[in-house]
Amino acid sequence: MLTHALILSAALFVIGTLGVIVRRNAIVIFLCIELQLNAVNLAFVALSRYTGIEGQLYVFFVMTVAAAEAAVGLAIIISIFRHYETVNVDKFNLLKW
Amino acid sequence: MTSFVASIPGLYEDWILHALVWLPVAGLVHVLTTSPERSKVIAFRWSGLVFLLSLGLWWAFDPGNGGFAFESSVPWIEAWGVNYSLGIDGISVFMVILTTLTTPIAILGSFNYIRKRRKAFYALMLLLQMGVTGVFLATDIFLFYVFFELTLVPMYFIVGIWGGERRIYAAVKFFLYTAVGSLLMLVAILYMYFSSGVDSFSYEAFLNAELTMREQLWLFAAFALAFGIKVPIFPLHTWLPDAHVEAPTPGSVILASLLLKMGTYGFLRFLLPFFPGASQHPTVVTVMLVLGVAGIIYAAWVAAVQPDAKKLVAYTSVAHMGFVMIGVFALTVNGLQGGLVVMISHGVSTGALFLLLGMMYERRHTRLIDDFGGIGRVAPLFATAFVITALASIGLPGTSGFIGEFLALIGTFETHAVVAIIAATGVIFAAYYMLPMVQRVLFNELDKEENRTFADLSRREMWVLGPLVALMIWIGVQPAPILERMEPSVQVVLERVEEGAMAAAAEGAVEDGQLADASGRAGPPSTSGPVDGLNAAPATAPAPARTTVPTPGGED
Amino acid sequence: MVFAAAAAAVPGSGPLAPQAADWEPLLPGWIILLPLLGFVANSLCALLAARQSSAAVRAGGEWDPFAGGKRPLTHTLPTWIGPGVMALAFLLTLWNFEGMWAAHLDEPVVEKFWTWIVTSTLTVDAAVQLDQLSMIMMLVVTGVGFLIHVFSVGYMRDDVGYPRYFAYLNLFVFFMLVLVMGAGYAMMFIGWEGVGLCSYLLIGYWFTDREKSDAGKKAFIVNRIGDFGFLVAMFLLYQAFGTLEFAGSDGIFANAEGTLAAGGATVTAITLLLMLGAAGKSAQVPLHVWLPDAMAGPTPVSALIHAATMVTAGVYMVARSSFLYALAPTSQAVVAGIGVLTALIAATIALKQYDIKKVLAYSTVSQLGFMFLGAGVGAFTAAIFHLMTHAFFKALLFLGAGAVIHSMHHALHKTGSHEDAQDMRNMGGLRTRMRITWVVMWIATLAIAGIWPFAGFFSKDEIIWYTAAWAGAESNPYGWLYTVYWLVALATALLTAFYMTRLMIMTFHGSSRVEKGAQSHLHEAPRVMTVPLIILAVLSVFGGWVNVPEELQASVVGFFGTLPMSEWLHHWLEPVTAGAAGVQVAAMGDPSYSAPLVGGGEVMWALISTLAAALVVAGACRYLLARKYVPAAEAAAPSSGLGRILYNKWYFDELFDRTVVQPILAASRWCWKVVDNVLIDGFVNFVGNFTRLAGWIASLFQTGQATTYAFVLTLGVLAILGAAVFLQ
Amino acid sequence: MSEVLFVLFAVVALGGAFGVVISKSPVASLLFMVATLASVAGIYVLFEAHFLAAIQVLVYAGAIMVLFLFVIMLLNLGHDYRADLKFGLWSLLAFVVAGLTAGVLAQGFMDVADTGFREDGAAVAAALDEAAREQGVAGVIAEPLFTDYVVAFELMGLLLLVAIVAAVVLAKPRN
Repeated sequence: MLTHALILSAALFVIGTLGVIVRRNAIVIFLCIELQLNAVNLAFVALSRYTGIEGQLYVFFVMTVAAAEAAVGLAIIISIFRHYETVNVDKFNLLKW
Repeated sequence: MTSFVASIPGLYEDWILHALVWLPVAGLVHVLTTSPERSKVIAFRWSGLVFLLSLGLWWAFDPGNGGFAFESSVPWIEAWGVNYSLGIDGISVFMVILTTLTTPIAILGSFNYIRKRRKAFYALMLLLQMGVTGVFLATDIFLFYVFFELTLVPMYFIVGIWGGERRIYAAVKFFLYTAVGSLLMLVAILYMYFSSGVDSFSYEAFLNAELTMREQLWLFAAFALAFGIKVPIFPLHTWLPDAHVEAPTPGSVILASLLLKMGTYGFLRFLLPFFPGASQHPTVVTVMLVLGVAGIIYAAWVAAVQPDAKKLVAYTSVAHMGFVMIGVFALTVNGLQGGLVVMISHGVSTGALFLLLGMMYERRHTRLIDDFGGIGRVAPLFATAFVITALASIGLPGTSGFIGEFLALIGTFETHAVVAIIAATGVIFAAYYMLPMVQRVLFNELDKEENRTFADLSRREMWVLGPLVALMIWIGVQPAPILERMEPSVQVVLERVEEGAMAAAAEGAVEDGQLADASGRAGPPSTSGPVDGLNAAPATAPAPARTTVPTPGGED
Repeated sequence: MVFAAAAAAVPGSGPLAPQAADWEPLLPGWIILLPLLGFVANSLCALLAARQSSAAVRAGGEWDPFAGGKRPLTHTLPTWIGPGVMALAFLLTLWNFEGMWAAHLDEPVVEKFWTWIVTSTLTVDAAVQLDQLSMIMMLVVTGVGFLIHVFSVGYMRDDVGYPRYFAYLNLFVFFMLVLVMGAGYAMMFIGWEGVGLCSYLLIGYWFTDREKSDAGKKAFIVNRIGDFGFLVAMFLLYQAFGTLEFAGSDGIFANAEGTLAAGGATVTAITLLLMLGAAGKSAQVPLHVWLPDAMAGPTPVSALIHAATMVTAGVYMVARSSFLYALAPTSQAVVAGIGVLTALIAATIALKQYDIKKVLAYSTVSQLGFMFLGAGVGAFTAAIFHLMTHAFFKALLFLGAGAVIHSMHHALHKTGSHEDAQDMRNMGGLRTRMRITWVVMWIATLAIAGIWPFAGFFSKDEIIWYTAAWAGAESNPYGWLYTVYWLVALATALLTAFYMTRLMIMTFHGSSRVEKGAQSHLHEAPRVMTVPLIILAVLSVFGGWVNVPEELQASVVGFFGTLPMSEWLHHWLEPVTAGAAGVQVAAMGDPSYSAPLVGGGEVMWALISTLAAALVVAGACRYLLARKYVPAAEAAAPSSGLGRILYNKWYFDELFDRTVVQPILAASRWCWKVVDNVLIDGFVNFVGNFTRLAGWIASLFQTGQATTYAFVLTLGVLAILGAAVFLQ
Repeated sequence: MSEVLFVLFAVVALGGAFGVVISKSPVASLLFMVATLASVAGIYVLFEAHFLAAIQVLVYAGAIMVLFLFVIMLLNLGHDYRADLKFGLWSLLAFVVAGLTAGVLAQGFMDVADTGFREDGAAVAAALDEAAREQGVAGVIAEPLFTDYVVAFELMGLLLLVAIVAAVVLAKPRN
């Protein structure tokens, strides 16, 4: 079952990655990032059965970070939306030089 | 005074070196916490205090056998064998005193020049002092490197913030030029640390690093590039004129008096003792001597046609440093001592020249020589100081410049006569670049109305220049106390080079074949050149063996 | 220097040579120190005066220190300090001279003050050496120097920079004394460059005049070319001997013969390099170009520095190194050759000069050439003898010219004329106005022309005679060359008589060409100026009587022994020159004591030369008095032929400008504009710009689209993961 | 039983994930996401991570997703049905890269799974179960969290605080 769980984790991660790359809606991109985090969490949990409780601890930490990230990220999206009236990431290209 | 200082040896020598490094930092904090108006006075007082403390070294320091004195060491990064260790010997003691003397004078000289962001400026000056002092005192390579790089930062900002019109270009050029060199040196240091059986960064440990001839040559090249840029040796000098021209007066003073000395000091302190085999390698010696001579002549020529007085003086620095380089690579007592005296003398006289040019700039807001003329009529004291300084700079006997150049040349002549003869033409070209400037600034008709109101030296400016002028003449008249103090340490360096060369020769004999293919470019078989010379000279007589002993019956 | 005096006062710290224990020099340090103290005191006055002057200039005016008929203290003190220290130094020198004479010194006395330079292989002491040679030089320097200081009091009286002038003059004497008293080449070099510095300062004394300060700069730079030779010679000496001291058992002279092979490459190189130094300092061809320009300085300076003392330093140095020169016959031939060539060239140029000081300058160059001829043929005593007599009569000539110029200047100033006060074409007929000057100048002229019984006759004749005598020495390898030298020297001596007579005629005789209005203002110089002239005139007459060979004394020249003449100088210098003479005799054999080609002894040739000179003077008087000169403003420059070449000084300046100065300047500019700015900085900036370009190209990948970044990030992750998984 | 449940959860999770990426409507994506999270929580339970499963449902599926929903509603994006998938070369590249990543990851996990650390896996699992029995499912995690990892834990608290402040500052309207 470990192998299957890891495969599942890999699959979820790749789907999340794909989402991040092909979507334009910033909120959906965020969701995909959460998806990636979850994929990693799954691997942690699966492996913790064989290595010890630390795996679950890391999942705990990752969740915390995810929560913080979601809070700040969504705040940024709100802020950007106020400015540009859109959440389409293709419209933002100030992030250069 | 002597007895007084000697009566408290256990005290003075324990704290003095640390005080010299850290008191400027205390001053820095003080400057940052005071008002901009007060900052210059505070900075001057702190650096003056450091200078007064350092004076004790003159009496307390006993050259002894030439090794380090007042040594102390505290573990810093134990895992890597890095220590915070300071020490002083006959080579560094004068560099340190030069540092502690020049800094307060430069600060005093900047009172009117620096008008914006004064707190930051004086804080950086003190930081610079701390870095330079550290460079001269560190006996741990890691620590040395930290200080060496530390000096870059304040100088970068001093040029970049308070400089002239092209300050950004000059600052970046200065920073990148020197950083390139010192990064290579870092690589070389790390190589030595990791692959030659050295277990700490201490100077002693590095001295005992076991290096093959080929390694020595590569490491020598890396170190030489770092220090050579700093010196600067022709053709690595082009950052210097730009940095000098753009830097504010005190920056130029520190740059010329101290930062350049870090390069030549590095040659003496690290390059020669660490890589004795490479230092004796005929190709290496030839290259270094040729570059030194080229610097002397070339820089003198270029200096002579500069319209900008500051640039002119900047090029003269290159010429002077050429004398140091030939003196050092002559590998004779006279040459090394002469090089050291040139370093001191150049610090004093060129520092004073930059201060004088700064005073001209403060009054007229121009550095072009053609904008002056006839200044001697309106500013006699200024003219007097200017002439004396210029004469010291061109090495008139009776001034400090002569002692250094004479010894450096005579030392070079002992081993490389042709080089010394070509370099001696430098005395002609020195007059060729300096006198026209003196004439065009001080003499000739007072034909520009603006110059008519050129103010003579103020009392503060007299205090700035007075000590330097006195020092130029004092060293020129009475150099023996200085020469005697530096001699043992110079001998140590020389002995080290000669021993190392013999070791390299022995090793070369063993792995001659292996070396021949290993470093074909550098040509190790030719190491036999200096080695033969050494074997011919009796190993019992340490250094003076190089003087030709007069043999009755003629030698022709 | 205070220590110097203290050290001198401590018994036992002084003489090193055991033979001289019976003679303690009296305060030799003070002889040097006094002018230095004078310099310090005068410079203080000078700075105080300059502060006032500069304040006035800043306010837009000029400072007149003599306003209201009162001299400020800064302008009265130097009157006493300047000549005062010289008088004291002269008296001290006299005292020591007397002591040395009485002691019959064999070995030089060396007084060490402190250790100057010391390393494990080289020690140079700050020490002075007192021997017969340095004593003669000290007497000349302090004695003639004192007279010129006194003269200056009158000459420079109305100059604003009066204290500065005396400061420089005292400093000069200080360095000159260091030069002649220094106990080794290094000490000598201090004085050597020091007098060069003072010469620079004094030539450019009126520094606001561009031409004058140019002349000072030129003098310094040309001198430095010579100094380069001196330096390298010192290196060679150090390498050969391990020391730079003259005297003592380790000194150079005691070991010269043992260490250096006679005629060897080393000693030849050393002596030729020293000669390069001497040529620079003593204005020998081709480095003579600075001396005529040096006339830009005040005239007493020309008398002291550019006639009597500094320019003779080269001769002194060659005489001091006589041991070395005796070992190098080739160098001697070169020295003599340069000397005689210089004498001839300078004499020919002097024929066509109109500036009174320029004529004297070239005459100085020419006489220096004679001295080098003397030194070159091994007649070191004769060279020093000529140096001494030349100091008398040339100082007199310059000071006399100074008096003339002073008078002319005042007269022209009164009328507001801008005529050249130094151009002889503007003079003429001055004898009626300046009786004393006229008489003493004639005395000096006869002396320099070599007319019996004036000083120059004896000294110049001795040099020429020695040239002839050595030309005939049995094994002189350069005998034929010496013969040529002798002939040229004879011809030059006659030229000297001619151009000096020309100077006198143009200046003092004929009808006056001075502006009509100014004529009545011409007057004799004040007594402070004429008294030194008279003293020097006396010396110019009798100064030559101290070194007359016995043969001449007994002949008609010495009125068959009735005149108070002696060969004193020769005997006096014997301890210094005997060694060299011995070496020379050993190498070349005895001199022949008869002239080459035609034969004849010393007495005969002495009579021939003085008669010939007298004939030239007389002929020149007749010829030149008949000529009509026109004032400078109306005269045209010689347009063609030899006259033009001579008028333009053989085009030496132009030649050097084209072949040395301009090429170096061009090379300097090329180094700066091309090598530094284009090649080196071009490379440096290329590295910088290349980095920027690369950065700019890389920045094109920065689209600003977060998605792209995520994609590239993924690629990176993929690469790392792939590496981790597949490349274990 | 557990295998069946695993397959069930896995299918739902994968389907949900695809739904997140493909849905036109953000709200739909969000709901798919909730489904995925829930199934992952189920898998957690299968791996005896009961506490994390609970947190996953409570915090993730509950709180965070609701926060997302709030933002979607706040910005009125709920009926934003414009196609927002990228197509063409770009998505082709994305698929290639994603596929490659998947392959590499799978290979990597296979390698990990083959390294043989599963031998003592049973012992570890048994120890975990034992600890869970003794300390309770929360206690197993809480114990190291407040002992060995207390610094990290505190830092987490700090991070959340900073995030809250940052969110407030960022989201607050200017002026």
